[in-house]
Amino acid sequence: MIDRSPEFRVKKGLGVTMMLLLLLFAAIPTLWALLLSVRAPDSIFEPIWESPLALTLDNFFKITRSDFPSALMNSFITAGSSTLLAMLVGVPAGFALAKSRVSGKFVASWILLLLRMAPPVGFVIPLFLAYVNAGLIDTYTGLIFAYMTLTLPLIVWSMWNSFAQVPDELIEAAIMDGASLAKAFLLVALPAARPGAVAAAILGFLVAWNDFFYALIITRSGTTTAPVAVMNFISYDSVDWASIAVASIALTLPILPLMAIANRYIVQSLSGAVKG
Amino acid sequence: MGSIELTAVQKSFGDVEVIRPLNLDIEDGEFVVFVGPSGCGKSTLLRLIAGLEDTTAGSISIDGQDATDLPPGKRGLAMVFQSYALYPHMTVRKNIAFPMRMAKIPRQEQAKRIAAAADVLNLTDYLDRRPGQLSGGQRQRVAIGRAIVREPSAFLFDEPLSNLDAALRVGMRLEISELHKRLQTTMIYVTHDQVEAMTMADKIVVLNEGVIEQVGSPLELYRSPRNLFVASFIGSPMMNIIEGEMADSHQASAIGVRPEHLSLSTDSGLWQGKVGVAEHLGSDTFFHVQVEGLPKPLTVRAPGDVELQYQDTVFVTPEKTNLHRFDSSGLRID
Amino acid sequence: MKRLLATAVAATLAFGVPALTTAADEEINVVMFGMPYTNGLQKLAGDFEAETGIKANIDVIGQDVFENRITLSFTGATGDIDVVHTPVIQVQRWVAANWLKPITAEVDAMAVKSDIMAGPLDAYVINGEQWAVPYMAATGLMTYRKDILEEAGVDVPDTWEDMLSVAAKIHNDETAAIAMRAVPGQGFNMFIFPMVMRAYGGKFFEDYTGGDLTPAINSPETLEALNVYMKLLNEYGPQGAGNFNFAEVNAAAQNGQIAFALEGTGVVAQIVDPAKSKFADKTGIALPPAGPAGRSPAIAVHGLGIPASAKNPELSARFIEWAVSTETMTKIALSESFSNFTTGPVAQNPEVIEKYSKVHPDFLTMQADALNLAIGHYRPLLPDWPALGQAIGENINAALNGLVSPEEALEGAEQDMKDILGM
Amino acid sequence: MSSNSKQRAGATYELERGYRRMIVPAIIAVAIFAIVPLAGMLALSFSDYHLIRGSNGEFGLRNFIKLVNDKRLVNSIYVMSVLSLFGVAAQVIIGTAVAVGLHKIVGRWRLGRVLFLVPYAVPHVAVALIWLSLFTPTLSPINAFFDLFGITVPSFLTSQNGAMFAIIVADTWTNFPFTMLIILAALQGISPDLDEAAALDGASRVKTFIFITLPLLLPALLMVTLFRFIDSLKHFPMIFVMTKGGPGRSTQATNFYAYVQTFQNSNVAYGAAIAVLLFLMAALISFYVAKLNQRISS
Repeated sequence: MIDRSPEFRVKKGLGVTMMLLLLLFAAIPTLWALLLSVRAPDSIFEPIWESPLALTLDNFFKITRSDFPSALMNSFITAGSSTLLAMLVGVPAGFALAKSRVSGKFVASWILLLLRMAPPVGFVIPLFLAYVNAGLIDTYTGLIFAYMTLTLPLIVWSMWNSFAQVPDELIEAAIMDGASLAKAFLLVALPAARPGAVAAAILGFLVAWNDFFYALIITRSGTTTAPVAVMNFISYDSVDWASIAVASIALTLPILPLMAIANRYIVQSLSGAVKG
Repeated sequence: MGSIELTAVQKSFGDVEVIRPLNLDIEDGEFVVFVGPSGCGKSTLLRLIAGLEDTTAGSISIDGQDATDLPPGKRGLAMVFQSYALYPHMTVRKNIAFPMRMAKIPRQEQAKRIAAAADVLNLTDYLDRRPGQLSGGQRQRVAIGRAIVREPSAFLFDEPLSNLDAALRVGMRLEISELHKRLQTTMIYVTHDQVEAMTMADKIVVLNEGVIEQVGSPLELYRSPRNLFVASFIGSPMMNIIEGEMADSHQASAIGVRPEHLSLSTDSGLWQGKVGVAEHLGSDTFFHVQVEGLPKPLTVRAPGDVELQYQDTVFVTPEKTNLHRFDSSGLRID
Repeated sequence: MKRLLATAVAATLAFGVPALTTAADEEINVVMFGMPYTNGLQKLAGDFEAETGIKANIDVIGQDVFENRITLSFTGATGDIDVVHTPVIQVQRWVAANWLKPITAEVDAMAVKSDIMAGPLDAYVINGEQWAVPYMAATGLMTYRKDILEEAGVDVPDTWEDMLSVAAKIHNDETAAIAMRAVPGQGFNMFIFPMVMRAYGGKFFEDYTGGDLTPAINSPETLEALNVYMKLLNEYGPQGAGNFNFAEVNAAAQNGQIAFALEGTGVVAQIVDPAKSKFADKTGIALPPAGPAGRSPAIAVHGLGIPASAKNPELSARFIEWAVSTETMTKIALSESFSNFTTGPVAQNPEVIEKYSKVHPDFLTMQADALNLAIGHYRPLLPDWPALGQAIGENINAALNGLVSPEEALEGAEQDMKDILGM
Repeated sequence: MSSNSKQRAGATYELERGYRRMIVPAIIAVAIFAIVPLAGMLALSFSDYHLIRGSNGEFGLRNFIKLVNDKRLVNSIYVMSVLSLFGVAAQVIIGTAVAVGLHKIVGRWRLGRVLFLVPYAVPHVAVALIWLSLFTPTLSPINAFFDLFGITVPSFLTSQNGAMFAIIVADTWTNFPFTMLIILAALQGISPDLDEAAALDGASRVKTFIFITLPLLLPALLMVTLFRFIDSLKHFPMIFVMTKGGPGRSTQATNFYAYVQTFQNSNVAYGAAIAVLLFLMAALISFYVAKLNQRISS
């Protein structure tokens, strides 16, 4: 199968060129943001070749003095907690949907998809009013619960897929061995579906981390999250590009190691999901 | 202990009746094999006994106690699955210990039983490996080990050898038979392979389309199959079934004769035919003989050293005493 | 499993508790959107607490974010805001919706009242009641590149006609002639475009001051103005001018990519600030060009009001009094780039005068001139203005980018106005 | 099944009861956190609630009748369709190309996979701001770079198609990695034997890809396309930050239009009616996705 013909080399060269172009597409905005973050404010939009040395780390120090770090913390707390809660509720539900014989599974899958699609513009106002009455505005609790509408459908759906790949016989064996359903779930099914669980948790965390709309509506200064705080750099008469770039980097950095470590799991769990 | 009694057990999935109402007694210590073609309901029947499926009607009792609605974990049965269903993230030791852990058996006792089981099953060297690092036969033994340590009142085997290659299968067959001899515990064994059934069973249950066609010892089934289905299912190669005039002459709608009960001669006999394909097994040779007036060739066993050429004319004679007669509904006429 | 769940829920609820109990007695929450004054005020919160013992949580958020939050806070009457940033352009709408508390008596009792410029203060009087206190009045000014005009041998254009001819002379690939806000929005293109429109005699309504609110934007005067605005941006504007907002105008001016910018004083202050722009020393300031109907600089007044749902109106009033006091304003004028204060005596402070003369010698006087020329209802003060401004802005922007003809745009704008007003 | 057997607690009763108990918390959570606001949205859509004028307490179909004659709604649906169709197509094509490239050309290049994942990790607001600056000719380094060679990159944000293109580019940039991940996963699930078999049969690599690999990827491609399509209906931050719906109203996708009606025009009830319409569309699409999923997985 080793092909060394000139024709093959040309094709391979074309392929590599295409990949490099795609990498360029993926990298340019990232590099641009990195560049913006270290340029001095008075030359921020000058072409880099005109003042290559006008670099500074001030933008990074400046942002540590703003509200952004605490917003970043809020993002961690809310995205993390809602992912945790949604995992606690959603993983058993995904397991049960994959393995039980309850009726209405089709409807369940429909509802899960629908919740992912539902336009938030429509129901933020009712949600907001409900939160006002419940005293949940600008609380972690309120935001965590709101994020569960994002994370829970995703986690149930992907865990449903992951558990569907765990052979039924494995659960039955555990049951025959005298395990209760809870033990069969915790000791047998869950470890077998671990890649799927890791992937679901990360994807869940990402959607909550990425949210803009819910945080915009139901938080105030106390619990506002980083994506909303980024908007604070756009003020009445100026846009603080450098801070926005730094903030974007700060928002991306925590996700990147997660991605790097876990993309194997994500691929593993998704590959099952799409093989069906 | 380990007697199981099924009374009028029936199972439907939606509108499809998978098991028609049936009765079955399994004595303590028996080795019972459920055999039948795929889709006959044998696995479903096993799962009903295990409690993994609800019965639609009827009752199941284990050791004289009603167990119809007892959850699987409380029936005192152990099951070995077709795919072995080993827990992939646990070592062999932990796999075997799992049922004992669930039963809260003291650790010392667990270790003792694991050692004993590993010894019997030649697994001692593999106790700290994971299932993924074992061969098919070793995995099979781990699955059996996991069943043994529970000391169940009966073992349920669901086509346990179907994932092994032919040579291993014969070996494992013997091991399981030996295990049964040693433990003297009831075993229910599901297979579609009648050879397995014949070689292992004390009692064979032949199932077809959710109905028990016949229950009996291997020799009973071999000697007096109750109907055409059993007749043709049990025995290898298959019994020759002859319909039409030749059957009429025996006052039956069909007659059956096994290949080993036909004698072959080059000069005289009851039926004349031509030699077709020959299968040489060494000890025996099976000839396919196309008898005039029959739609299908007959399979005839001959001693290993018979030399016949393709298209030679031969004569075939059935042994009168081993002729099976069936009526128009397929039932045996004695 | 169950225990784990219960613990998680308890932990989550515990997070909520501190935030639920923030409303202490001597504490107020102030919400404002980001601009120099509010940033400066935020830094002075400690002073207020030291003076009065009241803790002020001053929250400065993005403008886009602000509007959604305020709207919903008021709708839900959450009572979580004690003092709110009140743009004059919103006050009518908020009053109509009963979201604000009338504060006539409170303002009358303030010693600082007589020092506050009368125009901006009156802008917050509706139905005979005072609804907010102004702290700044931004206006519109023009910046120009002295070097470019000199080189071309032309004078600073005084009228839009002049501007058209000057632009034609100086426009080139390197430096475009002019940039103005173009993205649709009542605070974006509808902050700038009316400067052209009113100079040509265009108006929003038949007779706003006389009370006849029949939409009249589809007039020959407005059409002429729109054509000028379009010609300037499309023929003499930088590439992509049709999607510029203040940030892009600001960046283009600071990078020397344009000769003229017509902007609010907040942006103008940055364009002429040597600390921020390399071209500051070559940049001059002028009043926006005039037209057949005179000159009409933009005006945007911002103030502080008290939401109807506020729990401690007395504390809120004390905060406002402190925030617009000459001392506080002076401090902010010195610490931030904040020149458009509305408390008169600040302008007499020698340090303040010195500071802004350094930024640009003409800056303060120009600003004062522009403010004198500006009419209070530059953008109509109506409850429906945000919706009207959005709709008109969308039509103007559509014409600018060639989606519709100018005639169609104005017709569309007028129809939209009628729809919104239910006519 | 007799009524008697229905009441009987069978052998699997305990198990199934256990399963149901595992689902119940999720149902409760969904009901509280999703169904309640959805019901509120529905109620609002029939009301006459206006942020400024309040409500006269009238309920009726008025908003929906108005919807039928609303030209801006038609425009918004057009914009949404263009953004979704072209955006999803671009994401699927680029994502697949990258996945195939990583799989076939560069082999097990782990760092490459991570590099291509970066855009997925950037929050949408930041994505929109970064691309806004890249699409603004006076700010963009791309324009500056081409200016060096005397080439003028056109400005995109001042025409409807250009602005939609810009939004699609930003959306594609941040979302193609999702497609890439799923296709990569599917590719790894395809046995290399098939490629070799095809090569032995004399098929070229391109033909192998088209006739062997692509059909095997089809279920994955279909799923990812539909999933991305579902999400793309919620377009908001890109428009909100990059164009504010402009030029004119030409990039007001339906979701953004609902936002404009609700917040800018204070017409909460009408905004809710638009949201209900979107929701019904979502329900229809998700029904087919669920059906498809059922087919693929069985």
